[in-house]
Amino acid sequence: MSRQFTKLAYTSVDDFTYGSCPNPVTTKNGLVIGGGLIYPEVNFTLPPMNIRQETMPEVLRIYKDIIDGVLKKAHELHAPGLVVEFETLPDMTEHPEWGIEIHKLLRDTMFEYEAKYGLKSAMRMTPNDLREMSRPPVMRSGQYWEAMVKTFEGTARDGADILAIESTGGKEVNDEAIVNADLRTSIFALGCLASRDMKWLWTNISDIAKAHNAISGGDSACGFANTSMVLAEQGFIPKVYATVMRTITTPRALIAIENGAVGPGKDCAYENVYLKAITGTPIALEGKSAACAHFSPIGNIAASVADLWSNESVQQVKLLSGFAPVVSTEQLIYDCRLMNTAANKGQAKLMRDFLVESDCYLDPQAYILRPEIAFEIGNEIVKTQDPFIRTLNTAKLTLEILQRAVKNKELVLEERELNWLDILESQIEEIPEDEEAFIAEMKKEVDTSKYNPAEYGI
Amino acid sequence: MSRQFTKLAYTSVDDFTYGSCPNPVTTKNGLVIGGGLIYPEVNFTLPPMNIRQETMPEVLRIYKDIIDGVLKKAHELHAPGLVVEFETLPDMTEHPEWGIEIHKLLRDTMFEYEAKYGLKSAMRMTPNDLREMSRPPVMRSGQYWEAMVKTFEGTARDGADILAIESTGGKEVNDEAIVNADLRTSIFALGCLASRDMKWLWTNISDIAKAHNAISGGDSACGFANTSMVLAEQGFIPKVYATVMRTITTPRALIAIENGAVGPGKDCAYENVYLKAITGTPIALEGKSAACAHFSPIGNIAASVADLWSNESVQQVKLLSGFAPVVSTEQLIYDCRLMNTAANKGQAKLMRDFLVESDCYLDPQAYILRPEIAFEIGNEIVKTQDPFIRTLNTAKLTLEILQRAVKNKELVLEERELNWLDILESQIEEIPEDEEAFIAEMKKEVDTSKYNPAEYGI
Amino acid sequence: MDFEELSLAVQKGKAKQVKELVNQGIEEGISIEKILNEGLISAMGIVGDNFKNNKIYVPEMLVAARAMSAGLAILEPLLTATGVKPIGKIVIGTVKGDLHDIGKNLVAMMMKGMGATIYDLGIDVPDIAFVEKAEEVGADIVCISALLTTTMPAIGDVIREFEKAGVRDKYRIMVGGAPVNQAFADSVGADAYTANASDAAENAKAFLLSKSNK
Amino acid sequence: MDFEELSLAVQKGKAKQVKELVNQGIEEGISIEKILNEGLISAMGIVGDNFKNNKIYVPEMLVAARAMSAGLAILEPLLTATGVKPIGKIVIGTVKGDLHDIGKNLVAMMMKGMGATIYDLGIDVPDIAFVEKAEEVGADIVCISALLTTTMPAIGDVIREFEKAGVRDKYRIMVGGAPVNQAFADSVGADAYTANASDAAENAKAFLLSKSNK
Ligand SMILES: [Zn+2]
Ligand SMILES: [Zn+2]
Ligand SMILES: [Zn+2]
Repeated sequence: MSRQFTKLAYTSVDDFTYGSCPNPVTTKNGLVIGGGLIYPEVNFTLPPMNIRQETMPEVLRIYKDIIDGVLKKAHELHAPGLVVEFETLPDMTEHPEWGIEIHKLLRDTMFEYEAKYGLKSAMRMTPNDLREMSRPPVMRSGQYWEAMVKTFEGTARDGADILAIESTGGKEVNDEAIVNADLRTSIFALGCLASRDMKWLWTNISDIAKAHNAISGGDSACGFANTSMVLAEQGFIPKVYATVMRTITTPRALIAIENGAVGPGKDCAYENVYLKAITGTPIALEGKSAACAHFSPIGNIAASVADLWSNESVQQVKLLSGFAPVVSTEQLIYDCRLMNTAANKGQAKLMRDFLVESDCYLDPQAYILRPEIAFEIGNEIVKTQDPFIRTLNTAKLTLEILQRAVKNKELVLEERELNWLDILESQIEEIPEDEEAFIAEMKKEVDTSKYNPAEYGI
Repeated sequence: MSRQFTKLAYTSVDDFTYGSCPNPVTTKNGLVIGGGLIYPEVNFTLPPMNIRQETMPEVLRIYKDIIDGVLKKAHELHAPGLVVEFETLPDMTEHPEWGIEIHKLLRDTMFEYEAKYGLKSAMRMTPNDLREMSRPPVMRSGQYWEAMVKTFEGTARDGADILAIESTGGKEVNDEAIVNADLRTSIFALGCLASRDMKWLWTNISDIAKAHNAISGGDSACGFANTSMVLAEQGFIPKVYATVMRTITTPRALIAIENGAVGPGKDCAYENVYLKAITGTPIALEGKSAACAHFSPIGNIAASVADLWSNESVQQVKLLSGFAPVVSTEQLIYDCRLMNTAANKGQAKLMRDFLVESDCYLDPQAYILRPEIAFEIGNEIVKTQDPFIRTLNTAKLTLEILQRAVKNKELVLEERELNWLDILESQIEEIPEDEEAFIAEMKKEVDTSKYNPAEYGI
Repeated sequence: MDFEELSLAVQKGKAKQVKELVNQGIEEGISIEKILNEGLISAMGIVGDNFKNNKIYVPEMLVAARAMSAGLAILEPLLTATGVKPIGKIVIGTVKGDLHDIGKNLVAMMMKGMGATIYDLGIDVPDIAFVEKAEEVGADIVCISALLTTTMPAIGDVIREFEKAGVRDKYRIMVGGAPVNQAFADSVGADAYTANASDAAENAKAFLLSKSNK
Repeated sequence: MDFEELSLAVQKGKAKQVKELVNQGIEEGISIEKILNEGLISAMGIVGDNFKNNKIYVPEMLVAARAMSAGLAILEPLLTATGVKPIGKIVIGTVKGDLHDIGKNLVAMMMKGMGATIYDLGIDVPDIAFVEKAEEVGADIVCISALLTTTMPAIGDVIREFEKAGVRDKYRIMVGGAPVNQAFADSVGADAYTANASDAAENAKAFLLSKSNK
């Protein structure tokens, strides 16, 4: 049964801080995420190599080396808890037995450290979304979907605590929209296509979670908003477009929670800030300590209301001190330790405000993550239950907020950015509020060799 | 003329915080270190490769790539200032023309970014100490010393702002002492040998600085205390030995300041905490954001009274986001931005206390860096002007402080660590307070093929 | 003909106006090559510079590129008829197993903007397809892209296919993508690695110009 | 003879008592080999285990190693006389240009503790010196250490000297040091890479035992 959100989970923005939330999540071994402490979440991947049946022994050895290094460092640094994310690479989901084997190796080692040292940890299992490998994508059937289901089921059976994904519904349409900074098409991709996919997808994921006593975690619009953030950071597309992309992924993500997800939301989903305000579920986020994975203008503010603090991903490469995943582990633990120290002294709000104010006036993508702004956007979203209208109105409100910030001199934007505020506004001002009409218009505009409307039920 | 320190530079431990100090240092282009803001200090090095005349074009290209990436990121992230450290590799000091050429390339690029974007930066020039390459080391003459002088002079002429070094006087005796956790021999190495070398070395470095309008910065006992910290982190030697090594490097380091150094002290010199308390000079330090260079148990507390925040070193290797020096640059900038935000809100002491308390009870090496403890050790040191007595008494006081912390349950140590507190105490209880007598004893004990007493005037 | 007017129309992405002006130039008997070089390619040069100097973003470049393409579509049949060759032919694609195309598309767009003829194989391209297309069209340059560390080794596999076919030295092979670097490019025997799309286009243009000057 | 007493004396680093007990055992006519294996080497095995299990530190190991050496000094002439060979001969050193010896010394100490004869070339060792010493003593294993990224390539140079001398396959070449990893070891053709001193000693011991069983 779907849940509905008609008001925010919080009544005061002062309570909206890191490490705690109204609806914490407890793992089977008692790790309470959002219960008062922020925990490190470590993610890692292979160095450059081919993944084939014959390289699997090498792959397994590398993952064993990684997890041993990560857990040993966490134990040595007295981490009160740890979340480990295993994000598969495409080959490992296409061959579910590989992903399942790697996951078991990781999870079993985590069980060993818990038994031996009392280090409480949880595994976030994130198969990638292979459905986009069909061109146009086949969303609800076929070999790729079946491989994903097998991966979710096998790993949940073997002890995965939290199920997550970076789903790609609508991405096949949005990829070209990103490089064109085409907000109208992005609204179609997120509000009409992705939203329909999320309901179907997360009903299924949540069913798998329930069947195996795992936690239905959350999704990320990584391929939409993070790709935009990275391209903006590289100077390819406007920052204000990336900023709107960040906020308009929220209605899509909310559908996961409406259909069974309970958190913690995934690290690269900065839209988690709005989701936490609306639903009170715990969230993972990434910022300065994920610079190993991507650069960003939101290094500190991203931590301000996080319940898990992540490095996003790093390869098993050697740095002067040791392997990069262990470096990330140490850095995340120190970040969390500092924030927990402040929280234990009753100063979580003050630390949150330091984190917010250090970034929020320097970049529109940081400005939009301010707690007060999160509440403003969250309140706009819960005014209606229609994903398309939520998406459209969030876009309009975001542009309005940015214009207001510039006018109030809270934000200084380059001239080309100011031009794009106007361009983006004009792109969407003629979008009809009737979704059917909008879909009819977009069906004429978007190349149907890129996507199949029937896969989204339109 | 030598300076003397008979009392601390601070009267209140509440004023002892990051980003400010009683005697800030101003570079020629107006960067005020210790004047209210903490700045990032970025250090980097080559990936694995041979350095020969024929590879110099490649070396120069790599350094150019590094500095361009670092400065571009600093500009994009609105860093209010930046210190860049160029630490030579042995070949670059042995061939001074190479180090001088690399430095000029780096410094000129920094000048370009200042002219083009207003990014104020300063160069810390750190030739390595080649004198240990003679066996036993030749400290005051010869080809290695001459190469070091040429490197200092050439780079100071070309605009190096701050001159620094990780000097190795006494290291030839201390290396074996470290693996044996032989505190008695370490006191001889630091209090009797290194101290005599420091006076001579820093008089010379300060003269070169004065002649070229550069800043005589400071030294680091990296090869003594950081090597100990790393070996302790690896489980090779006792943490309590590494803790005492940290504190007893202070009297040696103080001699640099007595003989012309004005700061900022070098990043890997955690003894800077005591130096700042005593002299009021600004300091660089490294911690969690130097995990790329080495792991440590002092990731947050190291920042608590720093004026520059460093990554220690990282190679030009590719991470998922970009090159590692740029990753470090982004992380350091965010760390500094957070700390400066708190300071700008009048909350520097509160943030300092968060940083201190997050680490100080978890490891003896962190405990000993507490501001109150720094004042206690600093006050002990200024009771006398004799480097040997300062070193010996600092060792005794440190062991006493650790015993007290264990007794007061402020620190929990493993049984083997507790055993070593007793062992270390017994190692030094019979050291005579008369330096001549101690030197006579040690001359009989220490293998004279390892060191030449005449090189230290004993 | 006002080349300034044509150039500005390209820069502003006014495809309709570009087509009108190109047709007008043809009617006036202006050299086809001159319309191409001083109107279309010159405009894309300005667009590229504006991007490099942080005055515009990729979307503005794409809009300009589409306008240029509209004009180019009119000119190409006439160029072929008069025997005027493009600056060069470039085959480009993302390796097998890799679905990323944003960076590859940027490179293709910038190389097209400098006057090269682009054969875009798309994403998830089988190793041998690079060889077949290069041979089919008589390419000058082959660009191979990978965005994942796990698909990056496939770049080497593609290069080995060129070697196995005995045609490696017929082509300049350029590589790129997020996990790729100079050391990797060297290790697989690529001719060039560049860190971004602008550098890739400049690198290709320099090569093509020096090739045509032989 | 009480081997337990001798073992404990080694473990506690009581060199004087070790010498006394070894001499006593010799006088009692105990097998030299038995004194070595069940008294000295067995003790160092316990010491190594205590280190691995975080019960003691390297200094305690070094003190024990010195006590063992004191006993070994008495036994070695007698071992030679009776034709008992050590478990193996190992040449070890830090490459040219590198002055770091802490890690190398730890490896040497642990390998000595398992009964091997160690030829320690020290630091800053010329490439050819590794070959000369290995040939001179008829080594089983050559251990090459580098602590700097800039001196690490010298490991490959040393291995090439063995190849040039045509004696590469006579020796098992093990490499290590802070910047070294498995991929680098593979790239220079080393036989083994280990991440720490304990693993190096275990790796060497396994090899030497399997070699002696042939
Ligand atoms: Zn992601
Ligand atoms: Zn250092
Ligand atoms: Zn340093």
